[in-house]
Amino acid sequence: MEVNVVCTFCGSVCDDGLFDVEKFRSKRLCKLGSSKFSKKERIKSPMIDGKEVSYEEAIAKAAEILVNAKRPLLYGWASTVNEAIRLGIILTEKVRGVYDQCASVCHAPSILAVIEEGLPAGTLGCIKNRADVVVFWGCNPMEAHPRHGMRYSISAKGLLVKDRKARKVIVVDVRETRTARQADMFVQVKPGYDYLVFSALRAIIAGNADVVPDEVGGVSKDKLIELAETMKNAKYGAVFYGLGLTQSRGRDRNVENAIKLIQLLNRYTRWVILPMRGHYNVTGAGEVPAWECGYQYAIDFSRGYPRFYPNEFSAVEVLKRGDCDAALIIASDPVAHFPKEAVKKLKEIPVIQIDPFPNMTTLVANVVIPSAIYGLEAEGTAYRMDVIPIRVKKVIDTEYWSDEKILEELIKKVDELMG
Amino acid sequence: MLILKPKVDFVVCVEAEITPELATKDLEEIKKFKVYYGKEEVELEKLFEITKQGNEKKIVLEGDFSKVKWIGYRMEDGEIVVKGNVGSHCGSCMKGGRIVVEGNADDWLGAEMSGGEIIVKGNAANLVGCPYHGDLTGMTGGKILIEGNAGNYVGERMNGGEIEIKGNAGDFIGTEMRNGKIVIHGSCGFVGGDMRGGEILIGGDFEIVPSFKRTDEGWVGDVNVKGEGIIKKL
Amino acid sequence: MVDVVLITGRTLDQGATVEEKLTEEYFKAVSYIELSEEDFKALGLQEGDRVKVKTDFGEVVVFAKKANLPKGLAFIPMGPYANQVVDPSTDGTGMPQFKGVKAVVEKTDEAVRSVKELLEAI
Amino acid sequence: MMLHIKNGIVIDPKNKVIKEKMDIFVKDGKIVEESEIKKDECKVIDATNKLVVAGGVDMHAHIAGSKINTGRTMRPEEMRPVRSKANKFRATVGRTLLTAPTIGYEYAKMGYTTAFEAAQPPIGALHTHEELDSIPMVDKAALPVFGNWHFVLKYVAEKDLEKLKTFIAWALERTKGYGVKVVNPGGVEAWMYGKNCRNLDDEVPGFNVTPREIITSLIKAVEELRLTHCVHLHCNNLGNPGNYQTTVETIKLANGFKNDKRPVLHITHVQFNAYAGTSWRDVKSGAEEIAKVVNKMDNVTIDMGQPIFGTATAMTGDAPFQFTLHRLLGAKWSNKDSEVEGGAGIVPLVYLPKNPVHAVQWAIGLELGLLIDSDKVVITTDYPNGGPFTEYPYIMAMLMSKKMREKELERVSPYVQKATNLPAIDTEKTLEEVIHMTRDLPAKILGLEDKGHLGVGADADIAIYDINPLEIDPSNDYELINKAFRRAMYTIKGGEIIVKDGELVKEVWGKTYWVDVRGKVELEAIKADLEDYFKYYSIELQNYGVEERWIRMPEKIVL
Repeated sequence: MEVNVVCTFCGSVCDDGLFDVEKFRSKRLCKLGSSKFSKKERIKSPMIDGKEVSYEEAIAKAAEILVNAKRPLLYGWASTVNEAIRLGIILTEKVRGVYDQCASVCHAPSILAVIEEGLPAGTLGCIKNRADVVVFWGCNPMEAHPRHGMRYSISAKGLLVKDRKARKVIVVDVRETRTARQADMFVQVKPGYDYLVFSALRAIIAGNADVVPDEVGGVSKDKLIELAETMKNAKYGAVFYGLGLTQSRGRDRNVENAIKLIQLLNRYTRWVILPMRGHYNVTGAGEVPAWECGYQYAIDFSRGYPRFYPNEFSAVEVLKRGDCDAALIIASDPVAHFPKEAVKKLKEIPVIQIDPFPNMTTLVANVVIPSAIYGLEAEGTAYRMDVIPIRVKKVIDTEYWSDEKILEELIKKVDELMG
Repeated sequence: MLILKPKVDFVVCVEAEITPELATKDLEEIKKFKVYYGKEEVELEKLFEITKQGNEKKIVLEGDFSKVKWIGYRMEDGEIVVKGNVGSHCGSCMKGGRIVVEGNADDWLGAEMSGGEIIVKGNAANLVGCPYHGDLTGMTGGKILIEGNAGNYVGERMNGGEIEIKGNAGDFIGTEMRNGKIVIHGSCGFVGGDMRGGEILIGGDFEIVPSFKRTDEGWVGDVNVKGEGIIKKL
Repeated sequence: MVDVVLITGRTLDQGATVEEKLTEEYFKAVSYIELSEEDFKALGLQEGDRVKVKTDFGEVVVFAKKANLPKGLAFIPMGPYANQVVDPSTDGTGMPQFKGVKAVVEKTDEAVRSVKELLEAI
Repeated sequence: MMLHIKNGIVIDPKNKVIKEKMDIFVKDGKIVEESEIKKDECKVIDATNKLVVAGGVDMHAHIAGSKINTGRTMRPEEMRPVRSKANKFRATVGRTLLTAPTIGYEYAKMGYTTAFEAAQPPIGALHTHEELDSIPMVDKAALPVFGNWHFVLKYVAEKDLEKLKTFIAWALERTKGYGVKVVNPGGVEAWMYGKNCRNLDDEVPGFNVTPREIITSLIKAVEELRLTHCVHLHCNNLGNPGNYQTTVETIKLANGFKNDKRPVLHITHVQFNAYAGTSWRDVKSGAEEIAKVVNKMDNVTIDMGQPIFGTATAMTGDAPFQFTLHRLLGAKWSNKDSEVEGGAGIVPLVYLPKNPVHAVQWAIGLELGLLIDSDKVVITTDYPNGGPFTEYPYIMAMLMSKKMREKELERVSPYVQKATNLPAIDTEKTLEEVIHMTRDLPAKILGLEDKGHLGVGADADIAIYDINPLEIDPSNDYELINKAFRRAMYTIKGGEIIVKDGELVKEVWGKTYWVDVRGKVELEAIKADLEDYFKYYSIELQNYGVEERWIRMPEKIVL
């Protein structure tokens, strides 16, 4: 039997997948999506210190750790659904911990930029219909979001822009990526100099090319002028940007300057800008806390109310500063993805893990609680990279508890312990 | 004068919004002053040895305060001397008085400060004299002197006052600055993005955004915001 | 020995194995460095040789691969190997600098550690 | 639970009860006859000499969905003020932008028990519902936005009313929406080309239609479907000096339509569409002209969109206006062009009493509230565009007291003296009028028969305030009025006491209304169009929309 599935791998959240339940095989999805919908090793059972226990026992132990901590860190949330994330916020508020999510090592600088300048964006559908110029800046969808180009950007067939021929594709990056090989124009920037390139483009577009030096960030002035003209002459342009801006020198300021460029371009024509969000619901991991407590990430509840200081409450900083004494890690693997200085702290404190798969965090976790896979074994709401809500589906049965159920029970236990 | 010394190694950070005003209270009141220790709200005496000597509006912090945040938050007068390092938000929103940090200071030193003086003998981390996220104005008055180095984001959206750094600084100096003065004796990274006004003097090397005009006086810009800020060699 | 600017990031193979971190496939997908042809040659490397990557923040042994990169730029897929050497400072943003770290690469005979061994050594 | 509210002074305009001492009985969440109550099982609330009214109904606020959430994300400076720490209830934060739990709590404290999200982007419908589901205490619903949706533009262009009706029925079901919201019809589509439709007869690029045709067709369709709520319109040309003329013309489009239960057209936040003059330098009030037209018509209502001095955040589906505002203020700006459906924008702002333009806006809102018949104007701030809904008591007090207005006029820019008529207006609305404007009038416009009144059979949504209507003189006691309406003595929601003495006592979860009118159309008629046109969407038709079981407490209204 073939059923429709919504892919729960990357931020593109392709909703046209097919899944053969008997054969346990997907169709139409990319390499990443196919891996998501294939059989893999699972965490077999809840565990405490390596010993198999029941869900109830593991949850009771987890509750005890959280309640006894002076400041627990509750981190992850990018590969789970909004319903679970909401419970996560409620749990964090109860145990007065720190909520942080995968964006803090991904697109969190984008949030800082949005705080400075806002986000002039459009949905992926709007971009596919209208964008005659698409710029990929510091992102490489061919590896990170493989169907993005086909569905929404490079070769998508839209209402006004009918096909690839009608669209100009530009890649700006520090290296010639697979995406760059598909582009009509490739602009190579010196690592760490995107910020200056945006300032130069703004000056050129506003008619101040005279002050711009002959070369900026490794890009010749002629090339900059060509890029500026192309952008200005677009009918409707879209910039997609990635970790090339947020994880390199300049971080949030790179994005802020990109947004300022887009603001300026809208005085002449239409342009939008969108971050290429990584995990399928990393967007929800920020949106849900925003409506529940006002901020997207790096939220501390130690005083009984939410506060946002990313310089100290983002997970990497909390760990590096030694500012937590327990951690709950859900739907994420910080031991694999954090700098080693932060991993060191995770090895020292009690760690609770909730995840479908064994990973490096499992290796340091004291309490391990296996969970169902959303999109396959459990349903819920996720947000695509353009903040469009899509319901991910349950297509097969499982004995594993969903994150939502685990968190519900955990909250009950915490309530009991706290009286 | 009030002398505080940590009693324990802090498991997590402490948030202690203490100002010199506290030194004028009686000892019993001081002991009961509330600070945050993780999720616990505890009395000052639980975490610190407290010694009171006379009524001078002065606090001396002895020992390691690098995990103690919000020292001197909103202080208006008097003096705080930190004998070692201090945690983030030291002197933030400060209106007057003086803070001397003999060691290093963490992030948000003198954030949104409007008056008074901060002297750091060691290094300062990031976000010196900056506005908190979303606020339109950073430092508006007073002086911050850092004898060592500073990190990224110095004097962002600054609208008055002075920041002087004897050593080097990181990226984003005077971003969106409107008024006031930043002096860096050493080198720094990106300078002047979207600067509207004010003055930045730099002794060493720096990387100016490519949207400044070269004039006899120095660099003037940022032209992207029709700015009239000036960046000069010291 | 060559000086490079190191960037890290996603790849298809890293992504496709990211939910199987304790497998050989994941190990293969993340335990290498891509170097420019010039740098590769300068180090006298053969495809599959091991190199030691050193930064101010740590060092790690990985396999070497030749790639279409400008001279002086190197790439390690995001993951535990890259994270031994990236810059953990977040400079007030909360975001470590995963891209654009100065590194030195040299040929080595040391073995490439498994992910478990990497973790144990932290 | 049963309740006996004893000896209160009731104002219930719908049932013609004006300041009568009477008892109210509640059972199973409804208001019932005394005979249905068992006195010994009943909780008695002593309301002696206190004002007893129906729970407030906010018919137009932006409380849920991508716009307010982007607003929150953009504005940590707005979220920073702390209202209360977490205890039995959630922590509450926010200056004027509030978190979802805070929104529910603040409505409840004010004695409001129903609130409508006034602009639901269709493809974001699920997001809106998720946030509505996180708002405790009140009943709620969302109005999906239709005026720039390509299907609508296409059917209007083709003059295919049947398909338009069918599409509305399909869309309301898919979005679990309540009614037809229209924002700058045609203008947002024009924005995709960097343009706008400021006049009713501007042609929408790519479609051979005009705003006039879109509005008229939608009214026609909604009236033929007999939807509970009429077309709810954010006019073209919003936020531009001189725009009152567009508004007047737009209001007249309702001519010829009739509905005996409710108006056929509701024009929202009219303050933003009531400017005379030619630029911000000579802007004047156009409120009087608009009031004249509205008062003459018997099928149009409006709400105020009253600015409140202090911070606010402009967030509308009117994307081109938001860009104009961004340029005008030099403030940060978010925009969202949405598939083939429309768009939205968000810009922070602050209303300053000494700023001549802001003062004029403030005065215009009040003029509209005063000059328009109480049966045709609803109190709103267009939260958070004009400011917080928590200031409704201020507006109520201002409408009832010329003295208060005189006092307030002293602190605003003197420019209002020549640019508006506010200083000359003597009208003082009565207590029953402002109760009407905040209860049964919005309920009537929304077609909520069980809301906004205290008759037998009504929902037991009740507010009790610490004022004695028989004694209070709102004209002089404006401070008391302003204070009392901020903190209800009791708020009762669905028969449960949720607020006592202005403090929360119980968290409850309200219903989400949606309207199912599929029975009146043949969905088959648009099936091919949907299938064909969904290739221009970025999600599959089969995955578009919201299922009832995803909503916490859905309440389907089948027509």
